[in-house]
Amino acid sequence: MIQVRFFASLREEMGREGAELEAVEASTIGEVWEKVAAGKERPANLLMAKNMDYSGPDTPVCDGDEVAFFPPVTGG
Amino acid sequence: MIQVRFFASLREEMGREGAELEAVEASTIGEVWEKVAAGKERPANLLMAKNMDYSGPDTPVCDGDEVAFFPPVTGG
Amino acid sequence: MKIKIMESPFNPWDEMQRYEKEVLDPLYAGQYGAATVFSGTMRDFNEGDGVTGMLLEHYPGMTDQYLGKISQEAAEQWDLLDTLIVHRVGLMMPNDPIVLVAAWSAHRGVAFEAARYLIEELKSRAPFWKKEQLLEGERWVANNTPA
Amino acid sequence: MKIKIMESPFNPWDEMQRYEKEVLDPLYAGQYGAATVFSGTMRDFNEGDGVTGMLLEHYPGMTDQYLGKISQEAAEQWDLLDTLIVHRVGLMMPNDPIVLVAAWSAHRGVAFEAARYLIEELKSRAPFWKKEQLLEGERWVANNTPA
Repeated sequence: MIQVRFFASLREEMGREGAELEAVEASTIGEVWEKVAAGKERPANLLMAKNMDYSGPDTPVCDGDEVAFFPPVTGG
Repeated sequence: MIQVRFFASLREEMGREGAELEAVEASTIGEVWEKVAAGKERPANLLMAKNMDYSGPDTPVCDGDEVAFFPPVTGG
Repeated sequence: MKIKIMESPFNPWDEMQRYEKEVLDPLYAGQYGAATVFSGTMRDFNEGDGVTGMLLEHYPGMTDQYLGKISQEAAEQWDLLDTLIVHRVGLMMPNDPIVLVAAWSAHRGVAFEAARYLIEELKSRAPFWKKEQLLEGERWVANNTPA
Repeated sequence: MKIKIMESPFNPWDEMQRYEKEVLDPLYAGQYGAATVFSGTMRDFNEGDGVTGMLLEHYPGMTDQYLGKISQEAAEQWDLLDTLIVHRVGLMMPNDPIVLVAAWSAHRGVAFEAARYLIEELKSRAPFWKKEQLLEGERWVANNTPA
């Protein structure tokens, strides 16, 4: 399984905190987005993380990974 | 009268905290130094203040002024 | 090198005092000539609107990891004795402290540069998000302002 | 804008807490998004020698005047809400706080630049002098180190 998480405004737009995918359904982070986004285009400023490290859409994913999508960070 | 003050290492070298001059004895800070320094050459890095404002050797002095001589500052 | 994520209000100066007493002094008393600290506080006004409250969301785990990374990067770039980062999460009120970063060193130039690095990197990389509560409605803060 | 010359030990974080509570909060609660603080502490080692104590001499009157000037210059150069400078004088021990400078602003860049200005100008212009007590004898510090 791949655990997918959404944060902040993206979580609200998606209407859910995350999703689960079978590992065979996606081989990159970009493909994970396509599976879970229900047709929503990937925002230009969307940030992506694999296992809590910033990553890009071409980063490969495999069984057991946690993939997160979120808007620009605004802490501090 | 002109009040003269020495601080820090200069005070120790001079062996006193200051001096008093009659206003007629000196018309600039440089001349004040010559009167009170007992022949000691003015150190290149000596700092001078008139009435608690940094000044130079050519600054005029008059009756009632306070003139101070001191080494480079080392606070903070 | 310490990272603290706080779910309730904190006072930055209490944090500094406690950290120096409990961590710095036993290890480095007489060695840390310089500490530079940045404290960020919630304002009641942003982009022309009054702000009555703020929800600070984060990505638990990734937050700690990135604050640790940033602290580690600072320790590699500068000759530091220690660093401290404290960040609030959850619901907060105007004038509540949001963030504290501190860098201790033997010399002041290094302490200033490292503290500045910590706050700039935190703001651009650590996964926190602010949602402002306005007099009418609420909104997500879209972007951090440049320094 | 406050200047304090302290003849006995002070704790920089107590000073910050008290000043924010008594001065900043009544005037500016919710407005000061950013505070940058520099705290300088006496080290027990300098130029290769152990230092067991230090006498901090100053020029009373001129000290206050120059710390006031420097604070005023910072207020004219940057958009600040307030500044605080605290400086110890007299006989002190290793690990005693020597100096605190703080700048409050709505924005962090300004707070960092102003705090840096305060400490650099203080070190180059305020009439303080340090005499170190060594294991054997004592010596005047000749020059402040560049930042």
